[in-house]
Amino acid sequence: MAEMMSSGVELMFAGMGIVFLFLTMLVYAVNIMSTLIQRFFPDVPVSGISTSLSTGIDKSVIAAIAAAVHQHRRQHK
Amino acid sequence: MAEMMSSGVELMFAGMGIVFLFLTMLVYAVNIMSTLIQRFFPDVPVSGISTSLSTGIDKSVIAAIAAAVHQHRRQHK
Amino acid sequence: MAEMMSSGVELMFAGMGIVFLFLTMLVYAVNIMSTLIQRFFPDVPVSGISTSLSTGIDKSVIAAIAAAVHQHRRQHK
Amino acid sequence: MENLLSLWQSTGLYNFTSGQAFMMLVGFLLLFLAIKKGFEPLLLLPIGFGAILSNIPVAGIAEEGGILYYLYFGIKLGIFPLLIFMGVGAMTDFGPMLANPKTMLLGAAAQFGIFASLLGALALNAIPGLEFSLRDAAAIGIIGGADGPTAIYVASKLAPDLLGAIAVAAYSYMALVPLIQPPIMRALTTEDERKIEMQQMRVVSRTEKIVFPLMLLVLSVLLLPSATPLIGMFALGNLMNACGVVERLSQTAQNELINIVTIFLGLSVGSKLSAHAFLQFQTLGILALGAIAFAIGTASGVIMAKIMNRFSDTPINPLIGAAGVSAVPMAARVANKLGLESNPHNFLLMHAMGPNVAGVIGSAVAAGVLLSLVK
Amino acid sequence: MENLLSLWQSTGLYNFTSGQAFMMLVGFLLLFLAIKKGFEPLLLLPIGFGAILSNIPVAGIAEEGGILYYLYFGIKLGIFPLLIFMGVGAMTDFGPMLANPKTMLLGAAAQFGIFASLLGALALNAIPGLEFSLRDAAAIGIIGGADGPTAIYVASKLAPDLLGAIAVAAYSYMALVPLIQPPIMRALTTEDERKIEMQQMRVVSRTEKIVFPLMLLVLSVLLLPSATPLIGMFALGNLMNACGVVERLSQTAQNELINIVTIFLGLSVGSKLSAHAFLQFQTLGILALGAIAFAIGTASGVIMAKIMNRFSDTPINPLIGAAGVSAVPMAARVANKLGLESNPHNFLLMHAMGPNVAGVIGSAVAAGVLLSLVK
Amino acid sequence: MENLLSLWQSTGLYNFTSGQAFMMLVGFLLLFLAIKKGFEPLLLLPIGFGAILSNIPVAGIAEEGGILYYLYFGIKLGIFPLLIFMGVGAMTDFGPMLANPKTMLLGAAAQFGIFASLLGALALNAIPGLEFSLRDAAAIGIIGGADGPTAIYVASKLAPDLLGAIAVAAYSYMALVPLIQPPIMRALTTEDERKIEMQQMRVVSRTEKIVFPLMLLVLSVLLLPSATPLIGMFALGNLMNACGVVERLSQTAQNELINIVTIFLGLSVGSKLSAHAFLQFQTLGILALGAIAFAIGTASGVIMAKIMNRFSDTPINPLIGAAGVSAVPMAARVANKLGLESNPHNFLLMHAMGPNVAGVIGSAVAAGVLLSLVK
Ligand code: NA
Ligand code: NA
Ligand code: NA
Repeated sequence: MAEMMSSGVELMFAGMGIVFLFLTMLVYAVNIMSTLIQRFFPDVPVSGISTSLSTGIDKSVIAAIAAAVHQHRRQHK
Repeated sequence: MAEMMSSGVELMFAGMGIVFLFLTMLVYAVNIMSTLIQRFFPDVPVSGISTSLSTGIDKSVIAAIAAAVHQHRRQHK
Repeated sequence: MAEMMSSGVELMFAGMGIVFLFLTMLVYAVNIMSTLIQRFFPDVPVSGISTSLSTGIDKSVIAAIAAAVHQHRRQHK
Repeated sequence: MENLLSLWQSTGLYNFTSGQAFMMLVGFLLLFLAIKKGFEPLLLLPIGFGAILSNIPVAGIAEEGGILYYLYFGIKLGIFPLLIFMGVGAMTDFGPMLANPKTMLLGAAAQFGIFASLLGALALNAIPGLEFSLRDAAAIGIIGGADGPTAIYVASKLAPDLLGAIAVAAYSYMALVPLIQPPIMRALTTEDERKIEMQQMRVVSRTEKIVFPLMLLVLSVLLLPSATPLIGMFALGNLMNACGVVERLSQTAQNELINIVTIFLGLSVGSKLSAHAFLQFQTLGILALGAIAFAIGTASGVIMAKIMNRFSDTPINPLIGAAGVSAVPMAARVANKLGLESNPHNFLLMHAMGPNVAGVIGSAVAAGVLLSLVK
Repeated sequence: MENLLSLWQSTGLYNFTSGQAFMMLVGFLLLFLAIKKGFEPLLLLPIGFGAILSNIPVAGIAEEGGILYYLYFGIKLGIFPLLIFMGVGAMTDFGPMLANPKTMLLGAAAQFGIFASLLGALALNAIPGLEFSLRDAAAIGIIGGADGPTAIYVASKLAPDLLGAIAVAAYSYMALVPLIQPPIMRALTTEDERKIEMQQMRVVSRTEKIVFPLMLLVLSVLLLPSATPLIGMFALGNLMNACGVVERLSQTAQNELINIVTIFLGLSVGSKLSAHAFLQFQTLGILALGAIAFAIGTASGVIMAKIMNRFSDTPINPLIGAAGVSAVPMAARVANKLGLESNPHNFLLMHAMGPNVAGVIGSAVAAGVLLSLVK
Repeated sequence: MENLLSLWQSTGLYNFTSGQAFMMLVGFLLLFLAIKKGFEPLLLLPIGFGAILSNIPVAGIAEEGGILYYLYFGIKLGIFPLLIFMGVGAMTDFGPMLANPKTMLLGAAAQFGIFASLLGALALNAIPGLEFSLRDAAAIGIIGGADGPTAIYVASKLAPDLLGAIAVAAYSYMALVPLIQPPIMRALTTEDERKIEMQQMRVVSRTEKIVFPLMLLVLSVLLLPSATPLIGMFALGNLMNACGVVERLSQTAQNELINIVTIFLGLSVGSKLSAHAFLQFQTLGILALGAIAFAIGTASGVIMAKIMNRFSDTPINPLIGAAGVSAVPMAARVANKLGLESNPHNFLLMHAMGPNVAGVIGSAVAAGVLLSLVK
């Protein structure tokens, strides 16, 4: 049983080691990625936010409703 | 063949017997259950029925629409 | 290899032959079907097109919404 | 040239057997009934299409390597009918039944159709050329349960060869309920009886609706475990809907999941409509017995209601007894329609829904009896 | 210590083979094409992801015990492509084709791409290192059908080893239709031909739309049973949509069911993008032949339209011939776009939808021929 | 008479064993917790129902021929938990985590609960009658990951016999997060620490959200391939949602598909709640260790945040450390609630979502370590 406990302790160190190694590397990778993307591939600001605010429903919802209506019409005409 | 018919008749009595036994017991069980529940666990009357009547659409529908709109916005912002 | 090529050429003729035979027969069949149906089983013109045009949403959409609302009410009352 | 010959020898025209041709016609007839006559289209359309696909010569769509062969495992292993039953459970509202529990007995009486046609099937063995085993007879009788998934589940266990004919008979007669039932109901009731108005129903609380499916399951566990696959999945669906906390599971069970399984189930049932199994004299026997089963079940329900009126103060309109066969909700609508004919202010629909859903339970119980006693 | 060593020996870094690394890059390329370039993302995204997952060292996601191994059975047994085809059938409107049936012949002509590239594959055997069997060649040719599920279905039956490359080529070229077709269409038509306006289409009745899929199935049963798994499931989906009585099944077939199967199908196809099977000289051959197949199919459709104009009074704009390859609806949109360039009032979209959906039938027929004649 | 006897001998009453009766009570308890107490009803309701169904005497619903027997293959082959994980991935927004990546370390620290309870399980072997192998201990430890599909996936691979108890413990403790965590969080933090306001988060671009799941997958491929089935399916779901071009697949993955699989997974997990496997002294050990695992994970996350504050200028409110256990989104809500108690203007919810979703990654990584090192 002592042997199993020592396996367990070893597993704990290996496990927490890997978990921290993994997530630490992920932190660095994310930082690098975000820097690169913000510099070289900045998102084009989305127009139409004003529409969204003014109507309370954004374009995609309207598009979805329109598509649904069109779909229904097509099928029932 | 006569033997099979007699098996069939026996099956009929057993079957209808069980069906009636089952549903009769269910009737009694339901009566007891309903009495107990109405006495000890009466449902709290649902407020908001007036809302439902006045607007023609109940709150859950509004909630569902709101969630859908929010979902769309979140995904398309 | 020459043998395989000749199998391939044969396959090509058989294949394009069948494809054209199939679709030519389908053309004739459709022509006959359409003639028969237009003569003997003409569709009853759908009323309610005006409704659809005037409201911008056809009946089936309204029915679907009504059903959804009803469904919600039933489940949440 | 060789290619052309081999092509011709691979055409359907060259390979058709008369049995296959006839079964394809049966498939087209089912499509016609489903689409033009509105006979249970959700099931009969895929069943009819499955019948056509599985009888195409050469293609082997219902043989190993074909899609219908693999889909059929869903029936063979009993999975599809149980998933459908779960979805039906989620769509069922036990409210009207709980408001007036004694109407459940109507749903018990109507199951007499099952056992009467079981006896009928055995009696038909007197006709030379017909040989129904007890298992066959039980599977045929279950048509009288007027419940599709139950019939398919029982037939797949007791008489898989008859599955196609039994499923077709069950769904066809369910679609014919508005034709089969009214004459029987009129013959067995007086105008005064049909005019009976029933008491306003009480409101059933949410807690009762949550507890009921569990109580139903427990009773079935104690009395009749062989019915618990059916009643258990039904109760699960019903509980998911009633409890209100797993709304998304309940919605999926009664929409997308049941739709997907219905397509697969219908096609698989259709794949059992082979000439070999269907073009038998016994199929005519099955169709005849199915009609008798529905008729006897209807009559039993009506008569039971009249008997109950002898012993009870609160009167029951005997028309709702006919709804005890299940065939939800057509049978209840038929009762409502006949009630309105006699008394334009008499809305029986909700009162008939009680025996109607009790009929579903009743036929699941009868199925359990058959599965446990018929070896 | 031992643990650390064993951990290091279980890392991907330690176990990577160059082939796996390269195939993962192919997977990422597919993701890039799907997401950034909009190449058939519904299929190429899961395919690309499947390629990455199945090439991860040690993990064995595409080997027994891994999820992709089990999902692949859906392709191996032919179930996934047929369910997709059912969904596509439910989404297809045959109205424009029924309004002008003779344009179906354009959908026949465009299948020449299939057989031309089949011959091309056999001819490539002259190159040392390339050895395509007749089965391989047939599976490669079907890329020219410009129809994903048909290509996957045929490849899974005739040449499962090439499945990955064939599916990738098929979907990639479908996405490239707006680039591949226009130069060919311009080269083969005069400005005047591209200006041809076509007659207003008649309205097609619901009955015709219901009868058509059944007629299509019957013709396929009589002539070419080997095409009936494909055409049958397509007709089933189309009938479910057209008949209007099983709306909930039709909706599920063209939404949730096809979505679920698309995810599974894409991942399974991707799992066949192993270094062993893909990093072969022959893959380049497949990609080259696929492009040729699309080009020849496009040209055949256009030329067929010009031939038909010689023998007919009602003129056909030859641009819609290019839509005969299928690749619904991109090919029809390309025809519409080129028509508008020559004549801003000339809307060809609906006219092109006829040959477009006829092309789907045409390639299913061609698939049937290949499946029945290539042993 | 014989029939009556045989019927009686086939009743549940006649055949009940005390173990089955007790396990059915456990099932009802789970239903009660799910419906009345709102404990993770989406999972615990089907699990509880599965427990009832599988313990019905005679019926054999979880044995060969019964539906639960076949559904369990979805877990045995590892398919169901991975599909759930894909759906969860599609529902996960990594935005808050990407806006403040260093909070991922909190999600790493909280996994200490996994390994502490693994050691605890081994230590319990000192008690006579308890014998946990290393595989058992690892499967028990994963409860501390506070992630249902991960726990089920690992348990099904390492200790299928304990699957039922482990899944029940995992989901129960997740539901108990609002009770388990607050006392620990209060004990380990000062009022001033709980008042710490965190910086406004930056907006994360769509491109970052698309690249992240791929980067996560690559890292996992390089370092820990054994975690790639879990992380891969999670990344696939997340990518489908983030990329925006396969909206219909993403919607299906996070709605109908996950709902269907949840019903099946829950029932199958419940079918492992047999008296034989559950009514063991060791089940009490598992429940105790699970609670300890959650407590230690919570404490580790909070302490890690306090350590990070020593070495960093931008302060972290240590309450969000507790969210590192995962249990999305309850743990983040708990952090938010405690923050508001100390400072009514301090909304920590979004800040806590970072460590919360990092905790999901962390426990998948820990699962990979266990799967690769525990033989
Ligand atoms: Na019934
Ligand atoms: Na084509
Ligand atoms: Na975790």
